[in-house]
Amino acid sequence: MSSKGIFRLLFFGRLRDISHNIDENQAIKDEIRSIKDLTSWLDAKDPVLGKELVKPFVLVSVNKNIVKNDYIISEGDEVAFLPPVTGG
Amino acid sequence: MSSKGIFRLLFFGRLRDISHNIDENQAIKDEIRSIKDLTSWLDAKDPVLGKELVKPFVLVSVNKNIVKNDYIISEGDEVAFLPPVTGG
Amino acid sequence: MSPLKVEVRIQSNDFDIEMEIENLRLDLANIGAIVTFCGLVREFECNEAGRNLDVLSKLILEHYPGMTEKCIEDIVKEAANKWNIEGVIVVHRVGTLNPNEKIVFVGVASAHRLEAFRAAEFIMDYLKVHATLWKKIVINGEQKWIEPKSSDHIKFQSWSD
Amino acid sequence: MSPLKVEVRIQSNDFDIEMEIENLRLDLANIGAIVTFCGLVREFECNEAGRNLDVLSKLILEHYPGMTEKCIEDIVKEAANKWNIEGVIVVHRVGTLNPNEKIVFVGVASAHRLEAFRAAEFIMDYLKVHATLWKKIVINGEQKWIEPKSSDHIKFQSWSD
Repeated sequence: MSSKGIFRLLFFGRLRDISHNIDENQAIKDEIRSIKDLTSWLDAKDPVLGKELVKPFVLVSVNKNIVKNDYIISEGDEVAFLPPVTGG
Repeated sequence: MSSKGIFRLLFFGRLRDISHNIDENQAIKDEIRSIKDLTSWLDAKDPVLGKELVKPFVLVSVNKNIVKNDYIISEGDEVAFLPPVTGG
Repeated sequence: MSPLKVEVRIQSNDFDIEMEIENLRLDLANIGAIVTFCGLVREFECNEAGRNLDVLSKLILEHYPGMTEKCIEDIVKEAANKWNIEGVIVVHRVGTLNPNEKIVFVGVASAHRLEAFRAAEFIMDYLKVHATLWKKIVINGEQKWIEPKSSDHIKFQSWSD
Repeated sequence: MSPLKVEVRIQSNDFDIEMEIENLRLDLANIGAIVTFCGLVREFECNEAGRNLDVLSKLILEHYPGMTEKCIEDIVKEAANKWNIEGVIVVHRVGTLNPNEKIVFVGVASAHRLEAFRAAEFIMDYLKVHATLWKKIVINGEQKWIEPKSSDHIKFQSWSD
């Protein structure tokens, strides 16, 4: 497993409550290159969390911009899983 | 000319500016029974004012309720000519 | 359903919107949304084509005491027949106002925002064409009564479409 | 046309609407209309069928610092592309709130009321479904994340119809 840099992994709302065992600093590696890879890796690590991440309306942002599943993570990126918002 | 009681005659907005020579207390008489009579009487007395009173959107109220031209004025009524409103 | 709370005031002095809202909320339960409208004296009066006329120096507002309040209360009741609203405050200033001063305030409290938005807009549209208030402007030392805007009448009509 | 004045603040403390409006009006010329929306913590949370659930004891609001402000600024810019508006202030509170406390404020200043009404409603609708804010309620000592309302998504969609 070759590390290709560290990225930050954040969870908000209900997702944060069930992701306390996931470290905020994660390494880019062969199994974690795209957002899709990251979701699969998290699902393998914690199926309860993994199930929540693929629910409808859960979005992923990188550096505070919404991205698609095929986004390739770079060193220093801030990746966040965002459950459906309920502001206002 | 037999007096059948006194009513109050008010003008608002632009109509007030051109009706200063009209007394606020007026007597109900044979020529002034309905609102229509009153308008005609005012027109005969002051054609400049009379012309303004029949312009579109000029309303007449009696005791603070909008009335039609055929309303018969009673003693003690408060009759008001209301030019188009411009509040807000 | 609780009865509608209505307050209508015609006054010459200014008002504080935070205080009006606190007043509106008093004794009302489970309010989720408050929509307010505040009208201000604009520095330029525009004609119907939208072109700026001269700079305004004063606005003079006149009302028909007793009738104006009644007109506005009727408008508020009509709004309450159309939408679920819990409370309404309308404050309209009269007398001489300078540019940038507040003229009118409408505050609507409701459980939900959609109804508060609709009711506030309806009350303002209705007030513009039905409340016995008259505006005179002072421009270059000359007084001139304002003509009603046809756009206000058209906008008001749209509520019954 | 003057550039749009935009202020977006996420804060835990309360706000004074009169002061927010004065702030909004500062440096803006020829404003004729200010429309504000203020959202409050309701004492009862209703389910989608509109039935009251238990009495709420607390509301906890969480945001994504930096991103939430950016989301709201984007919404305001989109509103300014649709309507002629001169200034917008949005204040959203986060942290722990009690029933009847203010949560959110939207103030829109414009020359004309129609544009201010539309823009304020649009910003609120958009904020409800697009700004990264999450609500948790505390009922009978238990915390529960609030589910998004399908009605909010439907109302938001109606702007593109």
